[in-house]
Amino acid sequence: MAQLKLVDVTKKFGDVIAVNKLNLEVEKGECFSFLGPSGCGKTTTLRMIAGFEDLDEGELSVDGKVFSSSFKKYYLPPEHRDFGMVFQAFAVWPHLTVYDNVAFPLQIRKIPRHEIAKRVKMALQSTGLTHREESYPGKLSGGEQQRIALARAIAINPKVMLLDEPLSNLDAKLREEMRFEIKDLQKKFGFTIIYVTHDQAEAMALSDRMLVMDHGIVQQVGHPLEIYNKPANKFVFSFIGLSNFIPVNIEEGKAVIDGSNETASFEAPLELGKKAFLACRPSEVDFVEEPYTGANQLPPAIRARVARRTYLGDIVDYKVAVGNAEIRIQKPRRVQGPIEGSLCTIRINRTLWYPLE
Amino acid sequence: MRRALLVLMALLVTGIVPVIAQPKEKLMVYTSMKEVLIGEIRDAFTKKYPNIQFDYYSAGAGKIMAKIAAERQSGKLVVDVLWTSEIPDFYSLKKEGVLQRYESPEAKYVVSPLNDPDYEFTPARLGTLGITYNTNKIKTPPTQWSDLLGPAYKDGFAIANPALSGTSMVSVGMIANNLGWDFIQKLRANGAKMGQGSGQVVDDTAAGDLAACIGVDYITIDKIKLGAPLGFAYPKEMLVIPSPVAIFKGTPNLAAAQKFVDFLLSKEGQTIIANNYTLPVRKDVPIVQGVGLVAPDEAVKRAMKIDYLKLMVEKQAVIDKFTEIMQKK
Amino acid sequence: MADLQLSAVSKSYGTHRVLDKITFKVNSGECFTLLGPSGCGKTVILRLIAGFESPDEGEVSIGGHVVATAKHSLPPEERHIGVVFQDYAVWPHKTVYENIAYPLEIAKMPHEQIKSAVSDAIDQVNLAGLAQRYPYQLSGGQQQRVALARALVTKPDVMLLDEPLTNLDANLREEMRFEIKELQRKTGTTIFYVTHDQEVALAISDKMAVMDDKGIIRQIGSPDEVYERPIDAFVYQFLGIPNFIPVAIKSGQAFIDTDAVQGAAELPLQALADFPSQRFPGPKGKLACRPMDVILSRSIHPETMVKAKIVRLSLLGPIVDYLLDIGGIAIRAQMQTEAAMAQDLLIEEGQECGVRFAEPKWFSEDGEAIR
Amino acid sequence: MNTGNKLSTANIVLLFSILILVVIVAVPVILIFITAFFENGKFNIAGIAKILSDPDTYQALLNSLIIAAGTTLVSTTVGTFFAWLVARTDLPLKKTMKALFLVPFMLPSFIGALAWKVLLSPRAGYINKLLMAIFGLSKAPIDILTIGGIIAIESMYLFPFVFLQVEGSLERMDPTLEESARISGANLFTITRKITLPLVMPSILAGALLVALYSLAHFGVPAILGTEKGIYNIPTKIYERIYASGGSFNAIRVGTILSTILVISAALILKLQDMLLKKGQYQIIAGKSMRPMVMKLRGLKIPLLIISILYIGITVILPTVTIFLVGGLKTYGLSFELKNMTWNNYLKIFQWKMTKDAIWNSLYLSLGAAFVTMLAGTMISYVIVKMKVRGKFILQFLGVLPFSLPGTVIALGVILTWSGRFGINLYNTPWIIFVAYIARYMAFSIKSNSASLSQVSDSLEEASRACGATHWQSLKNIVIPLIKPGMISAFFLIFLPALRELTTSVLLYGPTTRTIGVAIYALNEDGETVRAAALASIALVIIFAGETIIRKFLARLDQAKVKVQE
Repeated sequence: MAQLKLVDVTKKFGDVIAVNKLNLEVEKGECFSFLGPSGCGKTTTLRMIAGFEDLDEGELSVDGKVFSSSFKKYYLPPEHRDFGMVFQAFAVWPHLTVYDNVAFPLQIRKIPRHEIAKRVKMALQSTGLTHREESYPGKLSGGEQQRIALARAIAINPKVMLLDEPLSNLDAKLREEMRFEIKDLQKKFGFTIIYVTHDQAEAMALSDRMLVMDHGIVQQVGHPLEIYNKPANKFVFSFIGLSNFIPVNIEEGKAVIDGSNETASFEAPLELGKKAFLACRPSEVDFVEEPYTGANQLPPAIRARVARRTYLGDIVDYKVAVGNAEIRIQKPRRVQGPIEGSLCTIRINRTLWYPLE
Repeated sequence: MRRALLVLMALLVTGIVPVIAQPKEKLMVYTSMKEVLIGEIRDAFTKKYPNIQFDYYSAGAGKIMAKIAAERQSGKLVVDVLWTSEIPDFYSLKKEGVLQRYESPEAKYVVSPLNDPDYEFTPARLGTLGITYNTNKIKTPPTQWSDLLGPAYKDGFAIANPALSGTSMVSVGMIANNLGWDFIQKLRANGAKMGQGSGQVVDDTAAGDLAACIGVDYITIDKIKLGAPLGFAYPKEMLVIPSPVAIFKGTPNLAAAQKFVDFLLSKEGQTIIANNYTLPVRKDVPIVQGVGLVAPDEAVKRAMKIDYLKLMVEKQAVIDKFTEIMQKK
Repeated sequence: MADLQLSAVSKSYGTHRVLDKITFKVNSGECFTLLGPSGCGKTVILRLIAGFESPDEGEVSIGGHVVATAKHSLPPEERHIGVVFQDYAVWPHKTVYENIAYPLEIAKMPHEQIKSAVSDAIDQVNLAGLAQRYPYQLSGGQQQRVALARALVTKPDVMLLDEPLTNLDANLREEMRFEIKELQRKTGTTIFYVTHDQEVALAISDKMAVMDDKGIIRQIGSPDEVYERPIDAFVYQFLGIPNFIPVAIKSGQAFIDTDAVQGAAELPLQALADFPSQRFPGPKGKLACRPMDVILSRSIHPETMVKAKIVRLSLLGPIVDYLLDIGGIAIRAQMQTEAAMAQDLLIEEGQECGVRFAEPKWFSEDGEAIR
Repeated sequence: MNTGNKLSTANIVLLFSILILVVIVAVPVILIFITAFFENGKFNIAGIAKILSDPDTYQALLNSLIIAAGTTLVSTTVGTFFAWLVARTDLPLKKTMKALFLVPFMLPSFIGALAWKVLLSPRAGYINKLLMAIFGLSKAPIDILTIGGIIAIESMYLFPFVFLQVEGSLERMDPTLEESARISGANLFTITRKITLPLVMPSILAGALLVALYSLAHFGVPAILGTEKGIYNIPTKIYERIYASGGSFNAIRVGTILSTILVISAALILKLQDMLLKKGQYQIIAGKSMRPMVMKLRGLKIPLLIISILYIGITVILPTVTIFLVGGLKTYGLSFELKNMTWNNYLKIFQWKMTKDAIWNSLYLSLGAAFVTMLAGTMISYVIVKMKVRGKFILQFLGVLPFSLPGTVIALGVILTWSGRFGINLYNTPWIIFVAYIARYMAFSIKSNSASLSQVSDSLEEASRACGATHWQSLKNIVIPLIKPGMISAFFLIFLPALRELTTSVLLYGPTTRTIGVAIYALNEDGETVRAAALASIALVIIFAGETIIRKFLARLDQAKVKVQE
């Protein structure tokens, strides 16, 4: 049985439908991310799970127990849901010490004092804050404040942990470090994570499964690799990493890049129509050294001109022109690539096809 | 923005410049007479002498003297003419030699219980104080001072603060002199208290906050005329306090000041005073009848006696003693 | 277009000496980046060049003219420079047009000329159609373009850019850096660019200087010079994710330094043909290798590889990131996702694999590069 | 941004700014201390001891402290409660109520006191009379002429200081701070107690500080309600001493010593606040804007709304109506029947020289002072916020000094400075009030202008310099246009309080330079109650009209500002 279950969950703000008929099941112990651009409804969904927003339609249940339901006209306030939650702006209480911050939810639950001390110690230890017990949050760095928030959330030993862009306010290095820490904490305590973010790398690095959302509608649910490899649509493809959308003309299942005089062609799926996009990642294009034959190789080798070559350290970034299309290519610097302005031959190793809107 | 600034600047200039610009003839009178009285005198005086810019400052005598003292301290005297009822101040000022001798041609008509032989000040009004009572609370008008010790006046009688009001200061001196401090002690024992200014005690009486007070004639009668539930009565021994007028020595506006003193003592000036329900200092000016006022010469006859020179010396002591009695629990 | 030169420029705030005898030269038409950690004094240098600060010692010259010495400093308005700030600094009370026209108005250019110059500049930064907008109606990227156009419109001798992309989001940053480069190519302006972001610096510079947190310039060179031939460990670690492995040299061979890493196995770093053992000043040093240069293999060939354990594998979209354990040392490795999948290298956590270091860099114990 | 050692514009501006503050602020304050502590060049400890051991002075100090403490306590409680009600509950008509709670700000407290005296003086008060008639009481049930009365009336009109601060901080507070408590399992009541209140404590204290400083040095209400019964606080004591003792210099000296006590008390209050805030300086403002949680009042909704409306009705409408009615009485003491009413008093206000003068004086003095103070404040703030020059800490110190200086103290300092001691004698001229207003409101102006200047990032000005504009051109074209809204709001922040000012001008007015406040006070003191009320009514009309126009105007500016800053 799924631990967290959402059935036809819908939320409106005035005329705007923030979340539209969302159905979802999250398994116990899973790390599940909501990924999408800002305003896509992911935070609203999280706030409905937390209980800060009521549902307009649908039902939400945890471990089979209904928490919110428009059918049964039932709503359990957030303070009775026993979730842990971490907010983007840390939301640690500046007037309480680190210890008191973490102890607060336990005090509310009227847990005996010695038990509180034990659990706070454990939570602080897990988050590496033991030496900060008596400090006030204002004196600590952003990363440490976010750790307080984490410690506070795990102190109650929640079954489900809700994280709302918890790393957005941290700098890049810390962000990278913290996402692994969160993952480690999960491994240690075994809670279920619902993680909201707009950063695809973060979502992919953390998640067992993830959900990509746009305009309040679920675009795709699945394992990160699955989503990376088989994006359900153009939006998911473009949101998940750097992307090339190459306009092609199709005739009888043969696709040729728009404006190019190539004789070589791609095999296109039949249902696309006359014009479509060929999508590929910059890392999925190779420079090939074999002589250009123009014959029907598969995948075809294509002639291109290097419009720009930018050295980025580990990676070299190329922009090559083919017909009316510009294609970004990224290769590790150890890969010998052509110089700017030269002609080259490329091969697109993996292609995805999307209709013209 | 720029236009708003211009308008502002214009306002500033028009506002402040007239105050600092010096017209040819100017006159500044400090007086304890109330706005109704001094306002009317100013109108008449300005009409007669349109070239004199007449300004006045009307406040309690205490404040006026404070202001004058501060002005003298700062070395820049604004006041030209002083007209209050706090006679000891005039003696003090005279003693300090800051008053200008001026024998007005009108001075010979003046009747008053007090006269300065050196003409450094001249009485310009005979102020009287009687018992102002609230007609809702006091049904039988008082006829003598001892009536105030009766139960009708219990916790309901007040005398204005002598530190603020000159008439009150002199009145307290007179009562202490004629009826004794004992009487004031007894008043206090009957719940009498010290009020604010001489106008406010009358207002408080009208409002019913007080049953009665020692009230200045014209202030009280003015309010009776406006319909206030007040009565006004004189005991046999009357409080008659001349209000002298004096010119300060060294004033740059001597001519205008003299014209003002002349006007004040003239039949015209005294008529305005009399019409405002107070007593003129001239016999040839009739008083308003039917409001309870007594004629000037009778008032002078019935007036309590006082030695102003002594009062000048004892002024602060009198104020202090009175205050002490009145604030006793 | 002009060159720019700083000679022995020093600057102190109170007793704190921020800059000590800084000297460098930017050639005419060059895009020169000053890269350094925040607080290292790089912005002070830019402000000295702009004229917002004056040097305590040394001199600054633009196009051969001395603009600042300790004694005399030309005010910024007389230096004919363009400045683009981190926070855009577009004037909120002026439209796009008014913002860009302002420097020309100050220069008392005739009205008609201003009009055409501004519309050229607007086209150049791809803001056509937005001339009458106010800054609050623009996105961050568009505001930054206004700032660029405003700085460019007077055809300044030198353009100074102070972290202009820091406040933009990642996608826009990646787009704008190409645009700035493009703009420089079109206009040929000399650019002095200050940043703490090594990716931007590498992407746009003709030449770059790397500054450390004490305000000392460690290395000046073209991006690939600096990246491929770092002068010391600081420059190396500042330009990307570093992996350092302590090494001990025994009889001309390099081993993982077991003294430095507790519990490390004594593993020989084999098959490092170009190992410069003779040039090492002492018995110890460091091997450095970028994550992308850590080559993984499912099968372990002991003669060419060391053994490693996969501690963590994270998929980051186009890149797969591995955390490896080599004899107790944590090492990061990265591969392009496609390559990893094609070569079946999405190795499960906990598994062992073989590791080879491609193009390693060597540093002495105190961090100097050994080449 | 200096360019060598010549006398640059920067240095000129700095010197000029220091000069203004020294002349306007520093010299008067120093003179007060000198006068208080030195007599004929000798340290005068005996004189001080004598004055301080005088039971009158001692009592006045005690009263000042009791009144300030009481007022602070009551205002803070009332202000915090209403702020919470408006910001954190589902009270109906919240927007309207928020606006209404700020209305008592407009009503000058001494006019309020005047009205309440008319309503609640022990025997004559209309309400007292009514209550006595209804319940057949022999004694008045409420006596407003007491310390309690003074506290009640001051609190009525000062609580918006707290309300504004607390409401603002509740509104800007990051809602996730409360949400995280909720998810921790706390209910709204616990959250309010343990999280919300402690977090807004700095704002509560800031508001309380304003009230305490204001009340400590407040003249109007104690003067109207207290002096009659011999209840003096320090400002009224200073006033009484100076006017009762014939204005000798000795009285001024007594005044300076009492002023010194006021300054020390104010400094202690500031210090206390500082200590209380020391560990509580935290940022609670959110980046993202979200709706804060709202407590459902349920059954209490309507009763609380009614209480709020009643509160406004009682504190604002009742006294205002009373003042207007009393102003229409033929003479004080009559009942409010049509036959007793007249327009005469209102007409007289525009005929009498004193009242005409007063209205005119107040208008141009407040306009002029606001204008000059705004400009000077802008310049000084510019030096403080934007310029890198040595010695600006002097400006910072001098600029905030008047903030803690009671109006009475400023008045005395101004008398000492501008009565010819330094060759300029402004005594008895409007200029002395003008100078005092500038001193008194400079801190407002600097605060407001500094706030708007610090929002103008340095790079905006530097960008202009880099574009070829000189320092002056940059100021004119970039900085001034950007801080214009701040300047204008500084102007009004000064103009409105100056228009109804009493505490300072009551010690400074001359024969022809009464302000509206002084005129109302003098009329009241002279027993011209109905005329005082009539003038007060007209003052209220002017103030309300001014406030309304300004609010509209500022709202428009605010919109423009939002546009500019978004």
